[in-house]
Amino acid sequence: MRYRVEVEGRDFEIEVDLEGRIWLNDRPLDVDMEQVDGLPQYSLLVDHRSYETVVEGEREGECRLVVAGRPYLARFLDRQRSPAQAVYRHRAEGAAQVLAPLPGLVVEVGVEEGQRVEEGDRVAVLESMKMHLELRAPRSGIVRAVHISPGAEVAQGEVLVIVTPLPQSGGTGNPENS
Amino acid sequence: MRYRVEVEGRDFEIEVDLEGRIWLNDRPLDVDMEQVDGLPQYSLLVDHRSYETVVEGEREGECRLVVAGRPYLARFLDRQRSPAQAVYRHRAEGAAQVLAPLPGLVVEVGVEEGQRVEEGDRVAVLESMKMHLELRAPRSGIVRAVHISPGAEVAQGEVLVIVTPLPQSGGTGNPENS
Amino acid sequence: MKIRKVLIANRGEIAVRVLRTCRELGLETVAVFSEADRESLHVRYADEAYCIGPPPVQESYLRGDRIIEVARRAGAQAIHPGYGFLAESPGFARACAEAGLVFIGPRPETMEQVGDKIAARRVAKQLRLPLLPGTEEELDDAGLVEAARHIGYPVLVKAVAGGGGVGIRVARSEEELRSVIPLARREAQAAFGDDGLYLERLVERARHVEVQILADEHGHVIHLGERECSIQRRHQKLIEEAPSRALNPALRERICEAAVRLMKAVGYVGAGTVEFLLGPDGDFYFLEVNPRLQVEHTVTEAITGVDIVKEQLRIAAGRELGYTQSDIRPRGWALECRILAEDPAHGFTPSVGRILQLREPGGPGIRVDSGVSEGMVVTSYYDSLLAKLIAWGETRGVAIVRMRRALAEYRIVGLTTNLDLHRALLDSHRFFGGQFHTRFLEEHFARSEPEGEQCLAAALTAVLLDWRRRAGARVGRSEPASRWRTLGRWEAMGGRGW
Amino acid sequence: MKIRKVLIANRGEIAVRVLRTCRELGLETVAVFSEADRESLHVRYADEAYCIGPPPVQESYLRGDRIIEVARRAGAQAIHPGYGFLAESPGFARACAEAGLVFIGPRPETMEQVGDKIAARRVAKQLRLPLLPGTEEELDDAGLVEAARHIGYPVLVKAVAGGGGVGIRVARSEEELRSVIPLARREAQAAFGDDGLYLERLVERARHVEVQILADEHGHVIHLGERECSIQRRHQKLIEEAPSRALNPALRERICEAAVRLMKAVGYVGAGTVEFLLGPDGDFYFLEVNPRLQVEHTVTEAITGVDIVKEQLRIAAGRELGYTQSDIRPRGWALECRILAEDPAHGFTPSVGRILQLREPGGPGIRVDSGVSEGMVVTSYYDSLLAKLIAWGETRGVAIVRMRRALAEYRIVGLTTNLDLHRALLDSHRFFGGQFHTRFLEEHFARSEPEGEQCLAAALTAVLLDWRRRAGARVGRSEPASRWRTLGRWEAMGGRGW
Repeated sequence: MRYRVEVEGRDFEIEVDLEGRIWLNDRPLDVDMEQVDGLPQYSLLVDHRSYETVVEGEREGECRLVVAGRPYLARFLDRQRSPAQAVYRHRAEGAAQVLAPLPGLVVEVGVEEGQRVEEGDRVAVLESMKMHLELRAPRSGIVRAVHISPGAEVAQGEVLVIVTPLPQSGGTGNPENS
Repeated sequence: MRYRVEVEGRDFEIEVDLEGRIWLNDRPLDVDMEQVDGLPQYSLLVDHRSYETVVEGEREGECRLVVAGRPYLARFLDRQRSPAQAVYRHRAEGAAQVLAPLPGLVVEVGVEEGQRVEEGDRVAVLESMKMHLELRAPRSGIVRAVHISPGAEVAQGEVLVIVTPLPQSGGTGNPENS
Repeated sequence: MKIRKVLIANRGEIAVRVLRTCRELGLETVAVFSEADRESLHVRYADEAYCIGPPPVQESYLRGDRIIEVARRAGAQAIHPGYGFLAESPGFARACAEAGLVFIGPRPETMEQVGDKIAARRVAKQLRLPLLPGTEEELDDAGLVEAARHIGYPVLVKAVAGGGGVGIRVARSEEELRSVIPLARREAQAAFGDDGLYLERLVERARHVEVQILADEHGHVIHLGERECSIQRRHQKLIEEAPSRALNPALRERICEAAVRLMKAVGYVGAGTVEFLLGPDGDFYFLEVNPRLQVEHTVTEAITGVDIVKEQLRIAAGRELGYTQSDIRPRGWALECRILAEDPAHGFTPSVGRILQLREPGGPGIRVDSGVSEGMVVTSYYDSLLAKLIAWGETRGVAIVRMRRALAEYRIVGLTTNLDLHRALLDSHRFFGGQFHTRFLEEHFARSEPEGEQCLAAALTAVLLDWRRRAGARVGRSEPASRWRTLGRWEAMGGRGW
Repeated sequence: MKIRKVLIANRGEIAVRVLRTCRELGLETVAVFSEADRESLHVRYADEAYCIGPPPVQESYLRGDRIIEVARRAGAQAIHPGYGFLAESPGFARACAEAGLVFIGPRPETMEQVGDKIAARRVAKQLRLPLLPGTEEELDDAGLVEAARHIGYPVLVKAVAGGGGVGIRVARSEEELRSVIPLARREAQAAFGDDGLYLERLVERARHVEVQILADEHGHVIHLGERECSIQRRHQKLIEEAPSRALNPALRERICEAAVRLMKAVGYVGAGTVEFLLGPDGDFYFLEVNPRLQVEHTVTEAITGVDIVKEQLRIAAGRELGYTQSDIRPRGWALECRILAEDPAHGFTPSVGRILQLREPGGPGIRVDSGVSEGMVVTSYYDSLLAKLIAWGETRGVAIVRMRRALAEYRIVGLTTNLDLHRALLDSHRFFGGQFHTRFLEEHFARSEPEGEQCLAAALTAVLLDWRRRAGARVGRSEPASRWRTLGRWEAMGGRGW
């Protein structure tokens, strides 16, 4: 199986055969990867060079890792090789959600249902850890739902506002799969 | 519910009512127990005195704990109050499942579908961490289903065998709610 | 008063820090906690613990009345406020005294005198301590604008009742000053309940140097040398060290003498810090007094061997200092990195969540003061300080390489932290050379450079994980039993025996 | 030779210890590991790692040939043997030299001279160091029995090639000696490949004091003061401290001078230790030389600030010592507790299994040198040392209360350890008073007393767990989401983004 992966601007062509042997850019590479401490943490010996990698998260075509304490993002350039396809849900209709990036208190709501917004418009302000966070519209369109009001406590990841595209903007080409 | 527990030569009579209020030797005690760090570790506030207890193991009628780093053994003097009962889930109709307490390899299956078993009969042997675990029938009755065969790998909590009561044994009174 | 039981009116790493010394001294301890902190380390560490209210600080850690009630009920003789929260509240200190409790900190009158930054400047002026040009009294908006003309731009707008770098703003022109004043007043009111402001001339590329003071009731005042805290982000300290590379022995002598003189003049009792600004010209200026234990007291402990919390407790009990000035013989160099749950790559936004894995560094010269444990949830109610990492070495160079080594060992999985920012800072040649100032971070911040080899390791991990999943699906192989499965099964294994 | 890359021929905490200093010095590192150690900390810590064989030490960590082959292949210039394994093997040191590798330790000839305990006694005698009555040459069984008549009972039977307290036996009568000799020979043969024995008069209730030496190639020999290691079980050290309470300044001077004189006489190069016995009468006797880094070197580091591993590396690189004798100014007191995976309540039997939870202590004055991490499996192939806990304080009293505090913080779940034994020892008045000797543990061992309050806490936990399960079954309530469930689900959360 052949992979193309990009990490921090560097491209790697990695091939793994049925026995698990590995080639990097068509040169054989001695790789031993071992899960350690029963955690999503791996000890890698690459031609005997030792690395400790921690997998922090995966989503479509991407894998977020920490190597020697530094965060790295690995992107599968061949989308088909993405580890998480099955789980991620595309919204075919192009609707975009504003999620709470942190748990916090809603101190301001700047939009109403049915209102038109431009990408980047402020839709709400959240107070968290004594900081005010501005949440902005992820796309231009119509506000379809506002699930919050000032004073509400929200959990991390909670859907606060949903924006759908205007008919004309939604009709052109494929929706982005972001 | 009234418990008699002995720890390191000291006896305690502990009563817990339906609301979770607690009496020690018939005197009310203010106890707040909270699981911490998602581990089998508890923060106890007993009349505001703070203790950290770690449960290291349980078996019939006994619980091995560490308090402030020192090992303690708590023994339930009334055997009926043993914590291990809880492992088996009784169904309303009286059917009982034998679950895999650990992930492991099935090395022996001692029963067949339709066979009659007595409570405590050996139904299977599981190998896990180089230990052989005997799984016994949680009740007398008829083996309704055998989901495993020797050599199978099973996950923790997987249902291995189901036993239903004989018509006569299921008819007497309410099933215990333990 | 004989102190046998101490209530710690704080949470997080500083509560654990104080609890540790109390335990070493054989004192009984009482923790207080908000509903969000039931599982916290300090609750589990103390001998007793009492819930004092819901998560918001106004309803819990700032509720002095409830805390005093708990202290009485638990039979504590003294209250240690840590830093932040009630540590600089003269009202709380008075209420403690009225309730017959020892407040472990300076006298309320002293706190008032030095807590009002203008009043503190006035004392310093009387003592002929060097001061930055600034306002000498509380002024209204127009007065501030007028004063700024005499001080000269740029100016810093600061809260009279402020502290800890909160709410400081820069104005580089009269126009900017006019727009900043109302915002600054609102912030000051919100943070300190007092909208008074004062101005101070902004010195660009200055260094922040402070002197640790210990003073007992018997008139003994000593200093434990200086700390430098120039590595800041948004006026919040990030890396501190002791001693300071910016001082030569003569300047050190003068600054420390000035600090002792000031604290003697205000009749200070307890542990406290006098903060100075060091201009690029080598002149120093009095900034303010912090009448409390500071986050960065640990670097002073590392080079002097003195347990500052222990001295606070001795002083509060009315005893004499355990040291004279000549007993203080600093040795080597120490650095502290504040490990914060925040994302430096995205404007230092706070990060919350559960700590899935925690592995703290160890070995020679390393001290970790942590307020968290593995599995714990970091909430958004309180500040983002997870832990402090302190490295000691015989020289500054050794302390730096140890700190780098320890940062590389640190593992916090589940939250975004500033560990990588610390790595980048410690790796920088300018930091190593000691050539930095309070805006160093803003001017030189960089995420550490990606390393080619580490990129490959990341790529291989991602690829092999994917390949193994596919291979596992194909040939029925699976990863070996993982620990959380082990743990999960563990709880249900009642019947297994051991 | 310029050393840029170092192979560490060891495992566990000492491999990590050496790796830490190498990283601080910017040296590249190579780890070797047996098949049982693939996941170990030292493998993950090093820059490179090579498997050298199956789990048994004879097939891996004692395979000097394979280790040298790895060093050549990896391009290392030097090999650090740690302690144990190949650390005292002159043959391995020679093989390193023949392969053009620097062996980080004394010269092979020195190792032979001091490794043969009878030869070492001979040197000491020439230097007029005080010696216990004992045998002066290798003797057959009859010769030993004859010699014992002159020495006087009780006698200790020791291996000529021995070390680390292995294989020492006591004989209190001629009959006992006759029965012990064949056993001791077999043990010595098995452990050291040499069945030679020697006898030494047993001093009852003696104390064990040793002097840390550093010596470079240029003839500089200094000492870093003494350590006391009297708390032992089965002749294995359990708690060490520096300095020793048994020495007054005059006696300290004499012992340290004797140690330096001996090491100069044998032309010692590297870090090494000279061990002495201190009789109840206050006399001291030379015991042996340990030509290597010792487990307990950390307490000396804590009071002197010297990184002994760094000095080893400097010496091996042919450089001069970084210190003269007058630079060494010990400060305060340090203790070390060896945290072992063994059950003191059942004859110190080793304990194996997975570490389900690990929480190490921290805060002021605490150092942890650990060889394990959470989730790791402790096997029965190697020794039971999990970690070393070191506490420093300005005085012995402070070091002890800190150690107690740190022991109370330590959590190791999943294995039986000797943490509770350490607690009991540190709590004992006799330990506090410094009144102990090498048989203290055997005479005064006690598990810490159960506390009534803790018994109640244990009872309540057991009861509430049971009650909640029943209540949960009844009312459909369940425990809050646990961490391992969080972790479990975490892996599958690919689609959630972050």
